[in-house]
Amino acid sequence: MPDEKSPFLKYLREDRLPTIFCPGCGIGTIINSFLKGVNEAELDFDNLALVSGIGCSSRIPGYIQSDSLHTTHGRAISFATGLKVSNSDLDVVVFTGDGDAASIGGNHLIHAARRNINLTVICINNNIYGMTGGQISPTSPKGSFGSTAPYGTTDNPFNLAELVATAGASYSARWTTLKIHHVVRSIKDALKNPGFSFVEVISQCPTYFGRKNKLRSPVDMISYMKNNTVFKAQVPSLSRKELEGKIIVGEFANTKKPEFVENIKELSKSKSDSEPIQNSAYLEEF
Amino acid sequence: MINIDEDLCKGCHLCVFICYKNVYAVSLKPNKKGVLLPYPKFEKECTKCGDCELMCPDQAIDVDIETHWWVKEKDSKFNPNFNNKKES
Amino acid sequence: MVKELFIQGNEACAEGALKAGCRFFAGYPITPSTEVAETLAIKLPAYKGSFVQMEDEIGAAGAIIGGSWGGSKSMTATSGPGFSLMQENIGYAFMSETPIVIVDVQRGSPSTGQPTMVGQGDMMQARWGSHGDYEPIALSPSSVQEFFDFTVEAFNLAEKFRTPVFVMADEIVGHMREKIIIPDKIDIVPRKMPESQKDFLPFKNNGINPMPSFGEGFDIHVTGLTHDERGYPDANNPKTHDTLVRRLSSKILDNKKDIVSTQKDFCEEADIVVVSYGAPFRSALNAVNIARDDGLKVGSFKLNTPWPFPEAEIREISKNASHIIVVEMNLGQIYWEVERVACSNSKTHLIGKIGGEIPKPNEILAEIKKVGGN
Amino acid sequence: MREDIRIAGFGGQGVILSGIIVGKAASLFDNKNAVQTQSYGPEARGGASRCEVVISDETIDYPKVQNPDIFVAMSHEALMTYIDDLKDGGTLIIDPGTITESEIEEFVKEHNIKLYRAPATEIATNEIKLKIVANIVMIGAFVKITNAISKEAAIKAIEDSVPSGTEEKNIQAFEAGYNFV
Repeated sequence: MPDEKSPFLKYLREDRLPTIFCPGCGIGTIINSFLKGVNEAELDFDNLALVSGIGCSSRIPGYIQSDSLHTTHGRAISFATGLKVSNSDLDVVVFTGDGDAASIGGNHLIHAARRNINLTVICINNNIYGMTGGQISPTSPKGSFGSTAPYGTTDNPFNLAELVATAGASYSARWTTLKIHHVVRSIKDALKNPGFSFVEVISQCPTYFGRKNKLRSPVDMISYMKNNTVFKAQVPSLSRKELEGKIIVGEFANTKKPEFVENIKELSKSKSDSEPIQNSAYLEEF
Repeated sequence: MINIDEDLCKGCHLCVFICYKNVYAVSLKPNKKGVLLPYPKFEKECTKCGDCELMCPDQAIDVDIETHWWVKEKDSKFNPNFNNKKES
Repeated sequence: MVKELFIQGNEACAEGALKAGCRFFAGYPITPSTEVAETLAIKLPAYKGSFVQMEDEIGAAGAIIGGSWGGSKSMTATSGPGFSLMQENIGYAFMSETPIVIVDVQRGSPSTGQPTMVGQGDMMQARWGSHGDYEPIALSPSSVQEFFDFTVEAFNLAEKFRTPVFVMADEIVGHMREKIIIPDKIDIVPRKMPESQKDFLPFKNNGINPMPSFGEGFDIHVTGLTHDERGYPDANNPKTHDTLVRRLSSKILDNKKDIVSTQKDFCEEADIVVVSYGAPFRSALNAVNIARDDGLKVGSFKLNTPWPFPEAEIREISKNASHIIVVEMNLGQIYWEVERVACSNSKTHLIGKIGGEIPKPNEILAEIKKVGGN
Repeated sequence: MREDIRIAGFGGQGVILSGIIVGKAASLFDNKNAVQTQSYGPEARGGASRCEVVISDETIDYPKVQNPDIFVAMSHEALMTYIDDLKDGGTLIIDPGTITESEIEEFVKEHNIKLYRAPATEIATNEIKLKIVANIVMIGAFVKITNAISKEAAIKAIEDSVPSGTEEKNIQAFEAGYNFV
């Protein structure tokens, strides 16, 4: 009885389910939020191109019924840059994790933001390397434990949404998986924003982050999130001590700026009589 | 009506946590996959807000929403591709 | 209209790319390849194409793979250090069967080595640089005209076999200026869009598949993981992996006859054959001509395609030649391939010139006289 | 017949452009073969700059210049750096305004060098009133002295190579060099 199935299933490659994600992993929730966001942004589903790197979150495109490019570790944004420039009609979305985007792929991330290229990057930040077994990531909070930080990490974490905003993105926001409706709205806004858009979703990894940091079940993790989330607007009224260990959510950039691919198109128009030709590889002569 | 797909549910119980009406309860006996399935014990309390459906990481929950829910009502109007995906 | 130009090798490469249908270039500046990027930065907009200067070579390699799936013939150009950085994504391109062209204008190496001087130290990197089993195609031009011609050929081979193709040039060929003739019409291989979306298997186990671009409704999943015929990851299945990787190799090896290209001068009767590729061929040919004037039975054998390695051709040569001299600008890379194939019939010798200058004809002549002293 | 030509000076004199013009003239307009090469790297940015051209009726195999038949020196430093491998009996063209001749007297005598003087910088500064065209003046002198390329081909190559709008000035410079010798 098809009516009794989750409405999201019809956009997934159902023959590949269930997903490889652990029970209670936030990635599945973000898949739903994304599909809802696509719908609310009124995008043509067939026009989506999903790109990802390596890591748990990067498996998302493999489950969504859409053109998808599952690439190398950290490099998804550079593949997406080529894809978008080559065919600017596509709605290119990058799914990435904290390690993928901010560690090995940090350079691509800030440069894509600097260019303000019209990509939507959804970064599922679970503060840990899940696929390789719980090593600390560039966003692991100071003092948190991982398999490579058995005594607690002393590294300072990146503040991704702010980093990307500072690097020049025209849209940047952070939410948690618990704030699903905010995530949906942000994804919608990001998809509609004609520039580089970054949505960071703080997500739960009960298997590794949770187990190593005394938050054993998905529910433990998500209730921790619930109790430690602060809206960006509240920040000025709180003391430094009150803000310690808090997840600050909200929008960090939402502006209009010239967009990279549009500039390339303009250049092409000024030097020839048209925008770059699409699907030129299939032409028999030039 | 709330439906939980037993093949997809991995037993994380986020639905139980997120439901503000406490509709869900957890079964005491594991199913054949070893999962303690949630079930809508107090279904008459359900307001059909759909949060559990949206939250469920494994697309295992279907809340039968006739008017409020986004997919069933709206998609056919403004986004034909979205709706016809599976038929093509 | 046929065009005659007096230009640099790197500029000729860019002209070849445009003529072959390249409409997307992503790159990162590196001596001595930069003129390829500079020329395309000027010209691509007028050819309705796109140019992007990426943040690094890893990004450049990624971008052209993305560009290729976006429906454009895509290229990048680099030199040794950049080529090293690209290797991970080159492996991805092999695994995902993405047609791209990578031009490597080689310089003195290893490491940053000699940025403005010539070398051929990347030949084995082109063969084995990325991890795993794969069969690369590489072309080595030895003149400005060949740099143009081989770039066109590289795009055609890339499309024909759905695979990355390398143009392994060197600083001499990249920087010198010569006359080239650009014909009005050039044979190019267009990409094939699959006919029907229904039941289309983008990675079917039957040689070379047509390639859809993104946005055409094929819902194609492209991954660097071991994948089944649909493209879905199936990394824990030994049989899937075996079938896939063997197919990727055999689609090149089974078509070696169509790919391998060599140039033989006076090889039939030669007792000594000088084997070379790239710029050193010019010195080798000069030396061979002088030696022949002196009455020595010498021939020249040039590898237009160092990869796949022309084994059959070298073996054939070795049947007549008692000596094979390999001239290259490294301490022996292609030499060992020649040795492997020819050792049972001929004695092999290496002139491995490093330091940043191409071997002088005199040096090769001296070696010819030494091995064939009587 | 193969002719190996070397042109050298200091950075900014347009030495490379001179070589390109000579190569272009030979290959595109004189129907010969030509290969032009040059020095790159720190050496090419300031200090001595060097450009070499091989011209031949036949296919050119070895592309580099080993022992030039003709050496055009536009600065003293370049002259002293690159004179050593000039062929015995070869042609040397110098810009006397930039060169201390006494330092090469011995070499010229010993190797039987045909020495020519073309005051390109002086002609460019005084006659054309444009110092930067000294290299083109030098090409004029070079063509007249060596006949390595034809005058017509040289003019076409200059027109094809210099920035548009400056053709006239450059041809004037070429003629001045050509007529001086």
